[in-house]
Amino acid sequence: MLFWQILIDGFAISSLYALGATGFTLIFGVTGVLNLSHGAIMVAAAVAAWAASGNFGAGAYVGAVFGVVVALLLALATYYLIVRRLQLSRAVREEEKEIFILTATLLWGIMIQEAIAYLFTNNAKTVLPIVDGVVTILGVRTPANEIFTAFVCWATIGALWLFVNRTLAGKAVLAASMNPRGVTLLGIELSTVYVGVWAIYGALAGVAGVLLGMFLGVSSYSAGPLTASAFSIVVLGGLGSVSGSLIAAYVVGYLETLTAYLISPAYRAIPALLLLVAVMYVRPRGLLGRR
Amino acid sequence: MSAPAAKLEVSGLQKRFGGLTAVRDVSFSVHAGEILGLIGPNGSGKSTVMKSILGVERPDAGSVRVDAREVAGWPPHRIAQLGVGMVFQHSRPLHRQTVLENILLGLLPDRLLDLLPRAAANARARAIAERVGLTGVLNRRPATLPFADLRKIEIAKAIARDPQVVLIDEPFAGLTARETASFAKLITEMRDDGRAVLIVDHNVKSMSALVDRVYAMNVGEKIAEGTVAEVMANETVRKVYLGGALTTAARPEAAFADAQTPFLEIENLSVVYDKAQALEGVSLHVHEGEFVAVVGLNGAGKTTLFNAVSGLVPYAGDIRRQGKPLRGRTAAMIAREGIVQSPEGRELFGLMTVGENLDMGGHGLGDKERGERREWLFNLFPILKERQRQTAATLSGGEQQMLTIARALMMKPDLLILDEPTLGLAPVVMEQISKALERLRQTTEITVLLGEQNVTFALPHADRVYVLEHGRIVWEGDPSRFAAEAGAMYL
Amino acid sequence: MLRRALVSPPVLISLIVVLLAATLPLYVSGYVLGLLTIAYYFGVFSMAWDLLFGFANEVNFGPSFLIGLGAYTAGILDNLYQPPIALCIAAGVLASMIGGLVLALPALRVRGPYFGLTTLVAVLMLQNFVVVAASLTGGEIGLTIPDVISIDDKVNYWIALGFMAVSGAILYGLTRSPVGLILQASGQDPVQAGALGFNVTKHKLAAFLVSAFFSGLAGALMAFYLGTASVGTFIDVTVGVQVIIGAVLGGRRTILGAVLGAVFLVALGETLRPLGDLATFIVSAVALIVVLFFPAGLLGMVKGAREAT
Amino acid sequence: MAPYENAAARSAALRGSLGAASVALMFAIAPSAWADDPAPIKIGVIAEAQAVAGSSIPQAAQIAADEINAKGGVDGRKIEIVSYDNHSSSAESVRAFQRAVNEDHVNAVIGSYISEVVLALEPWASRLKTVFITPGAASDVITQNIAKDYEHNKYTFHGYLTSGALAGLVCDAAKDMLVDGLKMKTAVIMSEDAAWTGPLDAGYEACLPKIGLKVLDHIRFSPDTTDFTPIFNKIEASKPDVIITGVSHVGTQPTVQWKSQQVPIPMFGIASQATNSTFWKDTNGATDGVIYQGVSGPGVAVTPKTLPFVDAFSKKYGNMPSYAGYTAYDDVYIIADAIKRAGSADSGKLVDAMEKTDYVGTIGRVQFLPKGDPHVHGLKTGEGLITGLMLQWQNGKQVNMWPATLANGKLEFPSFVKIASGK
Repeated sequence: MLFWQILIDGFAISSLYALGATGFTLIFGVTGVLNLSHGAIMVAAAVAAWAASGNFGAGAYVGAVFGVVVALLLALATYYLIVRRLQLSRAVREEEKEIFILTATLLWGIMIQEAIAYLFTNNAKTVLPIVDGVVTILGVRTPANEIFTAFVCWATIGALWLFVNRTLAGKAVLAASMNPRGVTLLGIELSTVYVGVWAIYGALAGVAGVLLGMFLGVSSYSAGPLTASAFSIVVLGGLGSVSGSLIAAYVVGYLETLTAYLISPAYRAIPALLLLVAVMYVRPRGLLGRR
Repeated sequence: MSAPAAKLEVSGLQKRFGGLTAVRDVSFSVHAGEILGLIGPNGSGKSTVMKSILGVERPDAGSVRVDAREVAGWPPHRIAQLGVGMVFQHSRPLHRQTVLENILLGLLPDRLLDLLPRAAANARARAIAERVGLTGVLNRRPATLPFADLRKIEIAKAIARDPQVVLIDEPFAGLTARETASFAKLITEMRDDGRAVLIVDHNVKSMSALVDRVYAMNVGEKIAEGTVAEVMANETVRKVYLGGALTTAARPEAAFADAQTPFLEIENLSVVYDKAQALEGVSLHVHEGEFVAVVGLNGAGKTTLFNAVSGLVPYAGDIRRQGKPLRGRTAAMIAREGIVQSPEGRELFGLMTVGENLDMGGHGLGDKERGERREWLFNLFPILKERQRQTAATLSGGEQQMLTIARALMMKPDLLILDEPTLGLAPVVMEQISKALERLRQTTEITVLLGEQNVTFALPHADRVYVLEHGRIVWEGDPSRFAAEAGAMYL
Repeated sequence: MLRRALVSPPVLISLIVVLLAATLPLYVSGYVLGLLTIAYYFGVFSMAWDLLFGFANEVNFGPSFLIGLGAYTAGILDNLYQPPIALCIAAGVLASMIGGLVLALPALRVRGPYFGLTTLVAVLMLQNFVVVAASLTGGEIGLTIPDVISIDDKVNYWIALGFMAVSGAILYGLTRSPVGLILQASGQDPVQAGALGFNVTKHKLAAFLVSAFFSGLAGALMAFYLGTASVGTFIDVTVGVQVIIGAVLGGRRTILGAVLGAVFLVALGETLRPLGDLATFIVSAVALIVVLFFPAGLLGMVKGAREAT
Repeated sequence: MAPYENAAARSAALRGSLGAASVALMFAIAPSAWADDPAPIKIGVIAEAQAVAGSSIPQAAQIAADEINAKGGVDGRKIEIVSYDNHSSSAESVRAFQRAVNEDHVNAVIGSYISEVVLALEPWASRLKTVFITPGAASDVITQNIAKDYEHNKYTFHGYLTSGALAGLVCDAAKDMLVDGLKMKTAVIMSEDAAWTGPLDAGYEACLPKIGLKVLDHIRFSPDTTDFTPIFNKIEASKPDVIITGVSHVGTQPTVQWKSQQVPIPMFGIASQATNSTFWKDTNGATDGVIYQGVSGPGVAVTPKTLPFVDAFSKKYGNMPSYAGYTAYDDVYIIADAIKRAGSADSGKLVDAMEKTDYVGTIGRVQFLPKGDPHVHGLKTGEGLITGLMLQWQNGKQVNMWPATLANGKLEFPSFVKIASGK
């Protein structure tokens, strides 16, 4: 019984982690940017969905879509207003661009977060779930929403996989992540690829955010922790390796669930952190890291 | 030169990187008051030797002795403290400090509690600056100095530590003729101070006036040792640098239709990488259907030239395609419009299969056309057909090179730029690629601009040849006349 | 070199500024003093961070790890046994320096974002520890520190100002001294530095220790000023972020600029307080604009203009 | 003499309660007031403007001040509220407190519903010798500190129930409603790991068995927990009749997941967020059936003053006050009353006057525990003083269930909750 509970709950939460981390690692893999406004964008998506379905009575579906759109726009804004500007900047020396982009996206994230807090207060909000009720699997009463979450996560990740591996446009993205120069030499405009990737990223973060809002609920406070968890998962899996972060997401997800069940909910986060530190010392490039 | 023990003695040096052996059984020694030149084309392993001496790389076998002390495997700073100084090719001074402070850095002891600089050090620094000719700019910041002065700072730093052994990496790269002379002077002065000097560079010519002895390497091994004259006369050396007897198949320039406005015209092209002059007043042209080879040693500026054409680096001067200037078009546009580069670094998509790499090349074509194109390339490079499903990273060097060329050809280029296609390839593989080019040249109307340091490979295909040296065109003409007229300056 | 540095404009100007600042208590309210007191401590945090980033070239996302160690060690000691305050502070500094070593180890192995993350993780670990070991650290409540150095705003203000001035002088002097040169060289190009005979590892370790020393000391002093230590004040990632932003804002690689940035942040945040939540929004917006359009930072702008000539 | 009649009318209306009458009379006999306009009494309010519980504090205080000023103030001195947003941070609160005292020269401070913040401010109240009262924090440590060193810490007052007291009130209600009413026998305690829950849990552990509820398990979770599935599963595994809650900072998650996971066990106890009128919307109605302790509720006339205050509040701000709103409103009156009696705003005198407070406010009759009590300066609770309420969310409304005298509805549970009566 307990075993199945851990298995099922762990799966749902892990899938959510996986989706959250995928976009984050995609952006790093292709554009080499660690976007620290990640969490804020996810929260924005959730709150937008909440406001649309709750305040303006748009209904669950419309709300969800609205949330994703908001995230997409924010992602593009992040690229055009901040990342691109710094990448092209001549005033900042190349070796310093990393820290600048980190700092800038961080500030941007805080701005989004504070704006949300100002407009919608910072109490936790729960997005109107699309599916309701519970189903019993192997004797475990599981909220339908939990299953729905896991399903949508995997559908989205699957769609991304198909796009990247089955379409020429997708392959261009993949190619850009391996060798941007090569892509340019083949007559493909990198800037176009990047915009596309940021759009995809926005959509992914949006879906993840909305699902999170339905599953666990979010508040503007969640922004920081969300970024941190995505960051650690991605590093654990190996920066830029999508498959790596998927695995890492499940390692972390189950580790947390196990701790919560077997030791105490209070210590939930700690083992994952310890594992992370261990990996950092033993194998700095992460589980499946290429770089 | 019968000095007692050598200041620097390398013997049986061996260094492996994964599978390939970068350096095999290299032995030489440098005595006080002697300059040894270590030469070799790209990939000959000379820089690995240098790194092993500095302690940056830890040799797998063999010994490195400084003043008869075994230092192999020591950390760099201890080797340095023992009296090994290094003049790096790329100067990276402290940008926020003055020239004086940069030189002072070289005089500082490696102590944590050394908070107050001693006046003596200051005087010493000024003296050194005087000697290398930086007195005028002592209180300026590096950012405001010309390239030559930056290099001088490097030399000053090295001298400051009063090393017994000095390693100098490509001392003349990016310098004008006049600057080259003054540098040569500085280096001879080091010798006269009784230091042991090791100069590392691509060819003998650049240092012929300077060195007492030369040690020539190729693919990780010694190929010759002796005086400049001896080495230049040495058969193996000549073969490596000039190739053996050549059969050329040049077509006369007049034979090409577009005699007045050639397909590609480059006029008075200059490129400067943060202060280093990479290209200076280069002019050349390629006719439609012509096969032009630009030969020059690594570092001569070939890649820079091609990158300028491909729109990857900013430049002064004009590059025209069929009379229309290319300036202002993005690199991708230029490629789409038919000037396609098969780059030196290959730039393959390592984790993608051969097939996928080709498809990326043909992304502009319709599915059907892409398929046909692929088939055509498969019978040009049959090996690629077998490897279709394999990822590019798992291919051998030769196969990767073929894939690079094939991928470029997928774009149906009007002009194909081949940058160092033979880099680090075994002779047999070169042969295969050479054959493929031959077939390409016979079966199609393709226009090719080839950059090579391997003359043996380049000349047979070429209609015309340019020799590039230190960013300048120093010779142009028919391949058959090359050895006779350009050989000397090339060695 | 040092002689030149001692009479250089930045030093003279800061000297005058400090002297003026010392007279503030004569004409500004206690509240403004309290505000500046905090700002000065943050100034030291930022300077210590800038030593690592700007000179050793190590991007430390966990300044609050060092700060927190200092503050909490000192606070807990006082809370348990009430020994002389000086002793508590010394203990805090020691703990923080040990923490500095712990941070340095990965720094010497991993680079770039990886090192950044290890430091970040260090912060999260400490945070979790504080929450879990609530009986010792006061956990979520925050730690009540029975003793304070003084309750007189003026005294507190002067202590903070003096401390900041001294730290600034030391750190600035350090970066201008020969070891500072070596440290910069090591940070900029380890291979070259090694080839010049400098033990890069040694110098970077030293830098971490110095940075930890000042972070810890400032943390401990601030704890004894506030009379309380809570995760939100000393350890939380956002604290570290504020420290970093302060340094970047003021102009990285300038040490003195860091103070400028930190004071600017705290002051701006305070003057905007009436706007409630919007305050933080505006502060980060301003910071972002500086980062985007004046990457050299406040002080950097001035210096940059001078260096370019 | 308009004020006189007016006041007389009021005093008549409020004759029932001594304290209140006395307050009213005080306003009546204030002839000196209008001569000149003396310096106002300044009350600093430090609160969490963005959190619902906190945002009511300055608003309610303002209403109280307006009312008092409308009556001519205290001895003609108007009451002025100076409010500060502390972003729920101790450090910012400390700064705000310093500003309030040193810069704005307030006579007393009302501050924060977060125990952590209050505990950070308490030493400053002592250092700056300024009367400080919290309308919402619950940690017993606050009053324990005063007991430990009365002379030094006497400036702090605890204007809300301590966790210990809350536990007691919950138990009283549980006895009537669960044990006697629903014949329940077993319970699991679920509380967040925070300052205020320590004594609360201790209280639960002590009193639940006494009233006949066996405590099967006790789960403390970190306030930043997001996924409660494991927790609820763990609880279900031990099959209790009821979950006794102690949650405040953690937000909507436990409630939302209680619903989405359809945990068949009712939740009963402290759930601060549930007291907010917006809680139904924040949880998309997941809170339906949740039973929580409160000091007041919509339409529940705990005292004659409760409803007028609620009306005034919702008229002015368009929403319901949070629990800390009621107490903040009362605290202003209490301070005004004390200053009046002390005849000066001198901190020392003010403390003595505050200790003698006997005032019927919106949540009951307010008296502070005397010096010597382990919870000195805490509120006295029990019959005739403050009993608190037990309310339940029922399709969008907060309905009061307990005490019976004030009840305005019957217990109703969502379908998925199985009441294990008489097991």
